[in-house]
Amino acid sequence: MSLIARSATPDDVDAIMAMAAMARPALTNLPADRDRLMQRLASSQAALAASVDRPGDEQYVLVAETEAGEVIATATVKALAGGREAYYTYRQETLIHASQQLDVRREVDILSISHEMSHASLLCALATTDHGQADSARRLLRAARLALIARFPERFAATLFVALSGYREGGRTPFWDGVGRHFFSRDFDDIHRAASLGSRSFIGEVMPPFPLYLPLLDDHARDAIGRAGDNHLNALTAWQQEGFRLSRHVDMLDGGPLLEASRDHLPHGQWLTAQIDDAVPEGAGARPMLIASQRRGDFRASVVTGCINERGQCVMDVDSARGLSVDTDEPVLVIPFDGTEDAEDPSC
Amino acid sequence: MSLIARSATPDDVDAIMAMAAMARPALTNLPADRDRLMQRLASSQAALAASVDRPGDEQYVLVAETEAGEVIATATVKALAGGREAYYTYRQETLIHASQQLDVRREVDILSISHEMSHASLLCALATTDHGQADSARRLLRAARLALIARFPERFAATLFVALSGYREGGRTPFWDGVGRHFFSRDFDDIHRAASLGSRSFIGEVMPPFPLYLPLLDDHARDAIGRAGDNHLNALTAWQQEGFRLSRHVDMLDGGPLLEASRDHLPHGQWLTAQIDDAVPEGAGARPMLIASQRRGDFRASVVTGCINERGQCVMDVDSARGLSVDTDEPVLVIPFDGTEDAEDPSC
Amino acid sequence: MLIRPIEEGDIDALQAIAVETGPGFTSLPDSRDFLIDKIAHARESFQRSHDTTDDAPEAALYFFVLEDDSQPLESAERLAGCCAIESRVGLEAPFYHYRIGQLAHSSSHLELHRTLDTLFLCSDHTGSAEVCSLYLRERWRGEAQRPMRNGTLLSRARWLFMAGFRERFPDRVLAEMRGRFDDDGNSPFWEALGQKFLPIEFQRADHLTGMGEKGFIGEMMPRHPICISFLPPGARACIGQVHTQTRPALAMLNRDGLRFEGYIDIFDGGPTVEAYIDDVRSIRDSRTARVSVQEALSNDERPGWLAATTGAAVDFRAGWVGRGPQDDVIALTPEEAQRLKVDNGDTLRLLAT
Amino acid sequence: MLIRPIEEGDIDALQAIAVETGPGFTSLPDSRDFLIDKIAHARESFQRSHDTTDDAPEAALYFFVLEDDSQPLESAERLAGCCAIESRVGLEAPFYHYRIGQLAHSSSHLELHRTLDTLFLCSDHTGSAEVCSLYLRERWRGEAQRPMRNGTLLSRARWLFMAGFRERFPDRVLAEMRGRFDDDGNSPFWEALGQKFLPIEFQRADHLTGMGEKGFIGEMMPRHPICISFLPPGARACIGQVHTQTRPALAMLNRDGLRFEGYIDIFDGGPTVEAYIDDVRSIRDSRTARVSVQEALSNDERPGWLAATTGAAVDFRAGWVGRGPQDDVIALTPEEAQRLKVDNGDTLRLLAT
Repeated sequence: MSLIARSATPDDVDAIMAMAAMARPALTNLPADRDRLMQRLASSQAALAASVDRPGDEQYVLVAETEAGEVIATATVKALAGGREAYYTYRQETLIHASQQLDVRREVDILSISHEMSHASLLCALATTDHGQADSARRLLRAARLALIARFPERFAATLFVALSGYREGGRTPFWDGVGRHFFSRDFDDIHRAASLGSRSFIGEVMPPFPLYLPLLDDHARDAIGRAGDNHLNALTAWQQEGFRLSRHVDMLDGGPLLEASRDHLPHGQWLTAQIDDAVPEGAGARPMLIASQRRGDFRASVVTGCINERGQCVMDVDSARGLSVDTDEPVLVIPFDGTEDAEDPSC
Repeated sequence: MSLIARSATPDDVDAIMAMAAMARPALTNLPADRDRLMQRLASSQAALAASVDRPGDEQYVLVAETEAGEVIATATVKALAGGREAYYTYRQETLIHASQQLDVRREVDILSISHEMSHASLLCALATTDHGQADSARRLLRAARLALIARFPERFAATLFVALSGYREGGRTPFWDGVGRHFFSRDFDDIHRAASLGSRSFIGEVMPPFPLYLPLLDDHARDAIGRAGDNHLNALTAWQQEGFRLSRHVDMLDGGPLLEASRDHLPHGQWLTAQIDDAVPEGAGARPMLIASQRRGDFRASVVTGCINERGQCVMDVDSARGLSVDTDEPVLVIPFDGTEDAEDPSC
Repeated sequence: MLIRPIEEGDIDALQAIAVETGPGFTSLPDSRDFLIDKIAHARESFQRSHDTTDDAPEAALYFFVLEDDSQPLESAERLAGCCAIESRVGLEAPFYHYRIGQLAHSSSHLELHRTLDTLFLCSDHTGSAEVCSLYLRERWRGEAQRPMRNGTLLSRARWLFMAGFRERFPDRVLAEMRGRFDDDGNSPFWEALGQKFLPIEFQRADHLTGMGEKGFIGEMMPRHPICISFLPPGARACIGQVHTQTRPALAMLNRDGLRFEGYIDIFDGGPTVEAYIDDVRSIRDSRTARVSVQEALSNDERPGWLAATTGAAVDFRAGWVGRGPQDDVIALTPEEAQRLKVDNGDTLRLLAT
Repeated sequence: MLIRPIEEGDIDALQAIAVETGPGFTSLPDSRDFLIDKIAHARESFQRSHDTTDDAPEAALYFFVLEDDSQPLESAERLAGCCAIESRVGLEAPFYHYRIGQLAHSSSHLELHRTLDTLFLCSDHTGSAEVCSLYLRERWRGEAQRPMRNGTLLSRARWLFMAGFRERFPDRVLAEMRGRFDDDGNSPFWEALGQKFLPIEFQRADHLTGMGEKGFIGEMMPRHPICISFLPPGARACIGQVHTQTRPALAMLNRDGLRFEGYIDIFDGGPTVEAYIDDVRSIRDSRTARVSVQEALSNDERPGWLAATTGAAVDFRAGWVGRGPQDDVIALTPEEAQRLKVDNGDTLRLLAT
């Protein structure tokens, strides 16, 4: 057993700071700001320890740790994307313009400001070091966040989403150049930075309340609507494999797509009791499975090779059990894991 | 076997005219206008006979016929609610108004004009005579329309919906009084009549393009949003039992709710071959099932008591087979039918 | 030269003008039925009696012709031009403009405070009066004809009519100016906006609007506001700007106090200029005087005084007179009096111009 | 009585006025720091030199006081009132109004054609000048004081300043009028609209706006248009209507040509009146004359001529003089000349009122 995903603690701040500082482009949801990170880690820890029966302001930070105890990746789930504020997106809609007089009917595409996603849970802020296991860590954290949600469904919203960075070209952001620039009269990186330092609600204050007509946008901006940046195409595929699909929403700043999934349509996993052996018997159905522990205040998940025995117990080896802080006869959440290897696989 | 649902033909025009004229309140989608009905019946017949691979302007009219050959109910499915025009609704949305300066956050409910439902299939225009079997006919036609969709999924949209009449009180329509009246300066029945005679696209032309703020509506109008009329509560329950759920859309004129379902989440049924016996063996799993025939141009469905034999054939008696125009070894679509009796059960 | 209400007998001459103006002059399409209806509507408007206590005057069309009384009677060549006043636009068919508005948007978080120029599709001028349909035929234009000041007569006579029949008009008046076109005769504003939403050519859109068939605008044009900065520079440069040929007309209206207040044509972006009727200089500065017909009067060097009758609207006449009033008396030659159909003791409304 | 720019030494008197006016007079909160800043801003504005070639003047605050020079020097009782001009509103904080617009909506199918009156949240007046903060203290009001015409002096002196320093102002000027309140002091317009969206009392909203802290408006008030017919009759009846006590001020502005053009206050629905500065009657009709100081002049029966200095803005003085000019010369008594700090040969701007 190699990598463990676990809930982060304030002790992880230095490792996370380093990853935030390294992320290129900077992550909107992971500012390289020590005070804010400390705050976030403390709040994540407190939220896991508390009894929470519906989603609120909580955010849950996970890290991936190597066998050697090195933290090489982190990711976050916000229980509500909006939290106390609004999470604004552009929703793609179609208006119908029809004239009896001219006997024509046209479909006119628009982007209209939406707050809908405020009430959904947001999976965000995935960052890694350049450790050799970074790709595996990303895959693990993607699955581990879903396991966290399966473990505590009541803490999350019915809809989950991830936002992929939008399309860029030669250092420009065509969607921004065609849309946001008109309203903000600053450059993209400026506003992106402002958005990462706390509230994004200014976006809704500054953008006009009425919809944008696509026929009035320049071609570059229009083509960038809902298009993921080239280095996010793998993430797009990976999320689609997890059951996420393209939503009608795009990011208001860079036009990047939002992928959504219904919490209750994701694999729920099975609660089984752990059975710890020196080694998992070869053959007998041994396969990679994502196992999450159930201890309050210390969420752990890992992909381990295990099997389910004839008594319906989940059999794992001693190392795995130690990594997961699991004792024999303790319940664990077991989710099938498809271990296909991806190519390079950035953020989200 | 008693009632048969079948695709209507122009010969049914008198029976349907009589039902349309009797319907109280008048049905928006079933005008008591002989020429229009003739047109619709011809177009329905042509659509069923044609080869159609995606939803378009088609509408399919069904009738329910007694054993004595009396037509006692009718209902329609429009392949696309919008057809060549737009189907306008109000969508319930929530805006978030937040002020850092005042340190408050408010959710403000609005109704915003939507054309989304134009692209969905609409189940509508259910009417009956006062025949003693009218309630059964309504149940049959509700199920038969879903069977029609299961029989020809490629002819219908991914989303299906029904619109229930809105709340009325002492002859008034509170939603209309608080909203539409301001824009149309006519009375509800006038506009309702205009909407039933052809295009409803004037609704989108006349209603202003921007959203309505619920805090500015009077209480009666606000309370009527998404509330079905008292005599439609049974229909609401019945559709919910069929797997439909309340959508965020309401009718722009009376505020009545739209119920929606995903075509692919409804029971698809099973194609089995028919086995015709003098009588269905008692015991051996005999139960009510909705059986639909597969002959092009003549859709028929009925609730018959049948069973599935050990060879996987659908066994029915001679009368049922005759009613369904089914021969031995011909494929039929078999859908489980829950025969619970409803109380009075009007339109839709 | 004299201005008078159009008459049924002017139909041939009017149609000749319609042919001459071509499709660009949308209010006079070459359609005999349409023109007959127009004349009938105008006659009915002039003949209508008016209760001066009415709060809101009815919609009427006051359509005038410029008659060259030096030409033989019955000659189609007597009609030198035309002009009109719609007393209340938008009551029978929607009257659309884009209004340029400023939206504030600010964020304390970003220390950003700006306003955003925006086009709103509106009908704010519903109920206003409009001066329109001014056309002077070729033969009466040009350098040689300049001393006749026919264009001024056509344009300003309307103000004297409005001053004399003030109760027939609302508070405000507007004029729509043709917008800027490029050297190929295309409107960059149309290409950037109208064309994106309408499946028809500019000329057809303009024509339908001229015929009062404007339903398609509400049906097809965007009903939500549009940020001006999203339009390409060429289209932005058209906003509120007039066609080169329209500059003299605009200058004349500006001198009368009509101003651009941020309303533009939805197709070509040309400006609407407008004023309170009581503020229009030609109306404010006009005065009345009694007629005294005299032989052997001297004329001013150039036509400087406009005179208009003050009797029944249907008998309205306006034209140049050779001199101004003295002590509330205006001396006319017998020829001038005959042209205006006035006699000693009648009252004329006069404007120095 | 004389009008002059406020000075640093006026702070005590100004605060006394702020206490006297109470919270309803939002531009003068009882906050010494705020008032000190206000005076500093005004001093800086008066002292600023102005390049007359500037297209767009900077935002400035011209704050004046009415001084009773019959009172002992250094007495706080010398200050009888105040008034101000903001040269360009909305440049530093958003300036919001509701604009009443007409939307056409029609359907050929229904043979329906109507317009819909709608409120748009806008900032169309960004960059305009505003006359504001007019207050006359109790002691200088009322029947006994009427012959002094102190209110007229306060209000109209501003037009003479604007006429004299025209290059410091943009094209348009506006004044905001207090809206209609019911007998219990509540605003039906606020209750039907603002209160539904803002979690604060009218007074606090009004106060924050007075302090220039208007971010909350864009954040909390509806940003989409509102159909007027959805408001209850009591609120509709407030639209564009003024408070009883504001009627005389409105009448005075109307006489100067300021008109209601469909812009109302977003909280109480009171009207904004506005005009092109060059059209304001007091500005258009004012004229200049040279000073000739003479002993033993007779006075008109009531103050009918306003006089203002034309030197440096910071030395501006205005007051009544006892008679009008003759042949471009205005004869002043030594006392009048001293009050205005002018001497023989100086130029004054005069207005008959």
